Amino acid sequence: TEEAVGSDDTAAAGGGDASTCEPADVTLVGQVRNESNPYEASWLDGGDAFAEQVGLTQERLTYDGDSTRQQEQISQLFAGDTSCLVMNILPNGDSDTPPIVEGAQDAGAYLVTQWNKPADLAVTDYDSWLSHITYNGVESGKQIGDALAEAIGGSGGIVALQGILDTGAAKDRFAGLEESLSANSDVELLDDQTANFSRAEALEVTKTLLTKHGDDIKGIWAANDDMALGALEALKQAGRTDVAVVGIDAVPDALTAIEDGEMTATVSSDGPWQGGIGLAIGYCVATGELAVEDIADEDRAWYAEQFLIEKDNVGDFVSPETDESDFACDNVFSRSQGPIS
Amino acid sequence: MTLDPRSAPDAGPNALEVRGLVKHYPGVKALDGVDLVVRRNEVLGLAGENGAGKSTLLKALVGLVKPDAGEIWVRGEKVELKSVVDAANHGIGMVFQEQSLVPNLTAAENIVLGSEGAGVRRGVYRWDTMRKMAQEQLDKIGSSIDPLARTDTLSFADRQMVEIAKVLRIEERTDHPPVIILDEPTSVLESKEIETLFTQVRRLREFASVVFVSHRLDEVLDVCDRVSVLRSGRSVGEVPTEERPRPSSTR
Amino acid sequence: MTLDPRSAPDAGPNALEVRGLVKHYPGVKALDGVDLVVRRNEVLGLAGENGAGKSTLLKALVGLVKPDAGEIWVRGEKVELKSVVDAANHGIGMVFQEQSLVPNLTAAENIVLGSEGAGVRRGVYRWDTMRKMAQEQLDKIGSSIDPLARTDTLSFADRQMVEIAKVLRIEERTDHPPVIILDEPTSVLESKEIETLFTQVRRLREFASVVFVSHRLDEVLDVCDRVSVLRSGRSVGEVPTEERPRPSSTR
Amino acid sequence: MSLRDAGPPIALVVIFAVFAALSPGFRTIANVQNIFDAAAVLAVVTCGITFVLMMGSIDLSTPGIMGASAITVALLVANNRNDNDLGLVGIGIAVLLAAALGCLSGLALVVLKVPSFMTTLGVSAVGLGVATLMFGGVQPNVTDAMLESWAVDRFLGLAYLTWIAFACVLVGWLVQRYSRLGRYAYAIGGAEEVLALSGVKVKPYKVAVFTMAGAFYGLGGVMVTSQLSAGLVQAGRGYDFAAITAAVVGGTLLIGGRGGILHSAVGVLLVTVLSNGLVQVGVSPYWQGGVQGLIVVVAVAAAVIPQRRRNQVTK
Amino acid sequence: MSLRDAGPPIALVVIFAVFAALSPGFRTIANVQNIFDAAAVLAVVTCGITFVLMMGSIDLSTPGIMGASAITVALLVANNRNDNDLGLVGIGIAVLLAAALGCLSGLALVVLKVPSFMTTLGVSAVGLGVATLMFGGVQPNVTDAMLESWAVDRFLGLAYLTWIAFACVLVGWLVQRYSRLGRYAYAIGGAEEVLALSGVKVKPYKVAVFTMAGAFYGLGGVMVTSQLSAGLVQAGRGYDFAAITAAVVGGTLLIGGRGGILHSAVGVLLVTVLSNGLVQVGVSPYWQGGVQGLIVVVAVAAAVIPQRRRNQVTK
Ligand SMILES: Nc1ncnc2c1ncn2[C@@H]1O[C@H](COP(=O)(O)OP(=O)(O)OP(=O)(O)O)[C@@H](O)[C@H]1O
Ligand SMILES: Nc1ncnc2c1ncn2[C@@H]1O[C@H](COP(=O)(O)OP(=O)(O)OP(=O)(O)O)[C@@H](O)[C@H]1O
Ligand SMILES: O[C@@H]1[C@@H](O)[C@H](O)OC[C@H]1O
Ligand SMILES: [Mg+2]
Ligand SMILES: [Mg+2]
Repeated sequence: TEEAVGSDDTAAAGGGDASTCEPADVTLVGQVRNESNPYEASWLDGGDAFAEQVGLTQERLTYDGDSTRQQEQISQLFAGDTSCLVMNILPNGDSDTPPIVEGAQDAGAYLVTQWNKPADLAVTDYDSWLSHITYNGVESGKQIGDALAEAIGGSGGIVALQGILDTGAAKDRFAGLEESLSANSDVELLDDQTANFSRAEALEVTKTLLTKHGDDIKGIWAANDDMALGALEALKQAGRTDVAVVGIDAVPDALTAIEDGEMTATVSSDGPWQGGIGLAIGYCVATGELAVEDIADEDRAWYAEQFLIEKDNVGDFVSPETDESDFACDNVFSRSQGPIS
Repeated sequence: MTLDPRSAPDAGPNALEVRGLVKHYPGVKALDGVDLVVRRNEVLGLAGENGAGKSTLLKALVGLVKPDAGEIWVRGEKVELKSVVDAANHGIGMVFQEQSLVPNLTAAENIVLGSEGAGVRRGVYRWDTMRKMAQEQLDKIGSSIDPLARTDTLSFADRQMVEIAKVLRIEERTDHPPVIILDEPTSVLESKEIETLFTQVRRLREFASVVFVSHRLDEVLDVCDRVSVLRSGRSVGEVPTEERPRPSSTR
Repeated sequence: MTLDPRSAPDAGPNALEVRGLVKHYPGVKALDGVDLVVRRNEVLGLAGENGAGKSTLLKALVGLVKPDAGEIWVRGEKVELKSVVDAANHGIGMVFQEQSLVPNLTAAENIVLGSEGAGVRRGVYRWDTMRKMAQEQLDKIGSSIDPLARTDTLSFADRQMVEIAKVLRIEERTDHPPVIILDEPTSVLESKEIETLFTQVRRLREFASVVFVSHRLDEVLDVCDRVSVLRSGRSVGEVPTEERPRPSSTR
Repeated sequence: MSLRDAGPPIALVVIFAVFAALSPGFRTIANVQNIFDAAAVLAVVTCGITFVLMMGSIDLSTPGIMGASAITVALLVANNRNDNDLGLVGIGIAVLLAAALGCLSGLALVVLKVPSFMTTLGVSAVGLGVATLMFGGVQPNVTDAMLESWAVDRFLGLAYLTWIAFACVLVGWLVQRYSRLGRYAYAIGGAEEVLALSGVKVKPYKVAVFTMAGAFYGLGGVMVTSQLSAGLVQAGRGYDFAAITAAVVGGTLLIGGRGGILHSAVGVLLVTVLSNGLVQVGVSPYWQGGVQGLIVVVAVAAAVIPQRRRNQVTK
Repeated sequence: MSLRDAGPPIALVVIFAVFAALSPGFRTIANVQNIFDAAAVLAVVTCGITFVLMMGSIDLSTPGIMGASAITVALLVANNRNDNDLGLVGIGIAVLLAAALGCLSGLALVVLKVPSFMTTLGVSAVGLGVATLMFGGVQPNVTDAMLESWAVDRFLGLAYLTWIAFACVLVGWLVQRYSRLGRYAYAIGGAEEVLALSGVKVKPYKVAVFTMAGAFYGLGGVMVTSQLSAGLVQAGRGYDFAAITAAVVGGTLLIGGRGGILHSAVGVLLVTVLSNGLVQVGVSPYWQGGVQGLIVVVAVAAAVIPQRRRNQVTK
């Protein structure tokens, strides 16, 4: 069914050049899991910033990590007026993406998704689904793995805190760590446990690992910053100051910790930018400033630029302001690091 | 089947015989060597003051109480009754002092519960058959309740009828008339209902032996062929009702 | 306080008077205009066959049953009893046919439950005081159980004692002797325990009026000053025990 | 249907009417179809849990069983992880596995005599563990045309999955009304000891009820997989509470012996209408959780008013 | 302590001994301290839920109440979001808010007569909603020296938080043993109707128990905030089941009237030893959930063997 809808239905879908919207008629929607997650909240704030830039407001939706609720919210959006609907969506998991995409295609809405997408689902088969953006998890896992190896002087024991085991992000990042380990043969992975991306769980698990491996632990690799921060608390409580900690996401608390020298490194995934960029791409297409056909195939599904943040460059990231020029229609793909392989 | 020489009467062995039954509870000797004979197709009254051990004796007869000593013989055969189902398989059934029906099932289901026979085929209910089976039992005791009524919508008296109808079904399990035990069946009934019950008990005699327990002397005398008296866990006498003088009561 | 001319005896009003009490249940007239007089410091027996309405009458006296018609007078004052607490505040308490103790509390707690007085200060238990309070009640009835034993570890008879001790505490609430009602207190007791109970009931008379219900005639005659007889929800007579011939019983 | 049973349907009608009055978007045919489609999985899961609740037990194994079944079916029908293409047989195996897990709950209950609260929590953990192991780091995406079509294709305006849910409710109702299993489950909730007195061995029926419930959850897991075109370990997340809530809202008590499939179906619709309506009416997502919680509490309150005493056992 | 109560402590000793035999790391003093520290929050939360379970009710409001309290305290003591610096007063306010939420559960239970299963689920949603609103997108980080020190500073080898947990268990035990509230809660679980017959108005005590439980959860939320140096909406995630599991494992029944604080404390240690031991022994993270579920079921089975009949009510 995808092919049929994807190629022939352009007029009805409204994604083509035939229909353009007045800027004032555009509806902007940002949807993430939780307002209670700092990273995701900052994403919605970025969306608000972009909306303000073009004189609109963004509808903020959250679905509490509940796939069913996400689908329900979206199908209700589609039940309303969709001709100038622009959506910047964080699907709960890979499998939540296809129904959203199909729905957008049928409704003729303008959709950008981030983070999660089944590998075999091609954005270029659709014209309402404008773009999919993610970060290269293997790369980030490897980058912080290397930074950790360097921080402990190239040799010694580390432990890994994995994310929710059944997510692609957790798996890719751990694969990156394994790549890094094979390059740094003197670094030994003493143990790996899951703390489910959670700060509180990371605190408990780390405490236990600290008693289990004691001074053999020179570094802690965490699959996100929340867990890294939990690990830092555990170290603080154990009175250990000799252990390097790395994470991913560049949440504000992690940046502060890097500034203070408590944490070694993180990788930026720029929430405010992510919240704005999806709406920007959709807005540009909806208002006719950008045509789907003109978007290069490699910009339909791409890795966004990410930076390893360490003490020497943390200052550049501390207050992540959105930059208006990032969202200019001729500049929306400027952070691409190439197509998703 | 062992014939017991001691009891052998004219018409074959007694329906039920109890010999020297003993049951201790912590601190109480509830049964202290009771003997009891239930003849075929008779209504036997069981009298005795509160705590005399009547209920305990009857519970032993339906496998609810394991006696510490003594023997139970059913139609000349010594038996060990380990459960209500055991007792039912030997043709002994009891209507309890407290009711034992499933409140949220229909009367019909309660009557056939545990021996649904043709009422359930391969796990599937055949409500029609079940209704008929229940109706049959209810007809026997002359009750006119709707077999498909939920039990908890019935009056207390009607529920009592359902209990009796249910117990009567144990005759399906044996090829001889059953022994039906009624423990103080009238204590919660009104006089009109008691009359109905008596009529039914007299009718029961035709196809069952009945053991009937009551505090009310007039009742026992009215409906029973003989009365056995228990005191402090012992049998203290067995009197055919004709020979017994009508004592005054609190009435 | 209204003095009632009809009943006025020498020593002030009766402890309790019931006039024309009526109670309908669906299909039954449980009470059909009962009259009853309980004098001060007497033990009144209440007799009557099963279903005569004894329990219903008594429940009305402790506010558990709301009568459809009729009056209840306590020491010459007409009262309306809406709850057990109401009744207790008028000095009427009852030991129930089914037990009503909290199994996982101690005997002492059960005895003082709901009127802990000095046993609880500002929400904090003073176990010593509570034990003493309970001990006092138990002493009155001559029971020697440990007040701090968990109730569900006690024997049935001991639990009965706890119930009586608990009811006796209502005398704390009034400035006159209470009316204590015992509904078939012996039905679950052994004879030794019954003896103890009788001694206690006789002792109770010194500081309370007692209404005593039992099926067993000898009991009633033994312990009561008078016997009131109920039948089908009506009073059918009131006999001082001396004048009453000893009837034969099933014993 | 007695007055006592009329509470939840009345509440459903009232809530529906209120939302319809407040929101034009709510009262469209498309949205009503949407509500039915959204209710499908919950309805199937609730069918299973209703029998368990009817017996007076509780079941928290739903997330684990659904997760295990979701991953299993995704790996057995045509998918991107392996060359399996078992189609309906794969679905059958997934449901069987789910039934086996349910059976495990039941066995632990009757053999170890552990309360169902614990056994089912344990089985849920086991199910999630099994699912995570099978998941192995790569999301299995379903390419099986039939399974995909269930969520997409429509008959009389409703998705196939919705018709499956109707079929399950019907089957559940037949089981409850006409099978020994269903009647005994009901009786166990009413007076378990009487069954034993009557010579009925209740244990096998308890195990059978948990097994059947497992099968329903398994089918629910398959349905989620069809909706998402992928097998997720988290496929059953939240369905434990959602299903218990729906059943209770519909009038099935947590002490057993009352309620049933039709009650639960009404409860499912009530809960679904509620979450749909709140979005349609435009209640802020900040408030939705709280508002929904409150309305459910009020709805239950309305439903239990005629049966206060009995509802108190899980007090 | 009767034989019946000896099951869980024996299970604790056995499990401890097994892990100690298997893992040298497990049997170090540092790890035992670690276990106590790790048990602290759960112990406090379980203190609260134990009284609720003792009454025969259930409480699922923990996540919401803990979340609300965590955010509240983080915003009231010295923090990076505002200029508040209320110190102990801030902690007191957070606990009071939590108590108020607990009170709400109790009121809904006795006024609306909705089963506690539903009211507490509703209150949890409300608590999470309130927490999310206060959270407002920016993690409040705690800079209050005292609150931070609770998690870090040690006395006799144990963190202050652990001593707070000991204090809570002691207070809980005193309440259970010496207060009318505690004894009545116990009695309500034993025979609620007898209390009413004796003229005790049980409703205020039910409300008070839920209120007290709320306060314990609130303190738990404060403790999590101290440990993480930050107020998280998710602070209470999973503590509802964890606490009920711990209480049940320790021998507190879901039908009320049995068990108590000391039982629950043993249950908390059992559960904590288990999750610590599995990591120490080196069980793969993929297996841990399932293995833990199984061991808990077996532990409960061992614990309930001496009290089979009574444990069956939530069958
Ligand atoms: N389960 C039990 N545990 C302990 N003692 C018991 C038990 N059942 C009965 N008893 C005691 O055994 C004795 C006989 O009781 P039983 O119930 O058999 O008497 P009964 O003749 O049926 O009396 P009633 O006329 O009151 O029904 C009594 O002393 C009673 O207290
Ligand atoms: N709650 C009730 N609902 C309906 N009918 C009742 C109820 N309680 C008692 N009855 C009926 O009222 C009548 C009187 O019962 P009551 O219990 O007062 O008699 P009783 O003299 O105490 O009998 P017993 O000697 O068996 O204890 C009986 O016909 C009984 O069935
Ligand atoms: O917090 C997590 C974040 O770090 C990662 O990027 O994706 C999964 C999230 O839950
Ligand atoms: Mg008896
Ligand atoms: Mg009576």
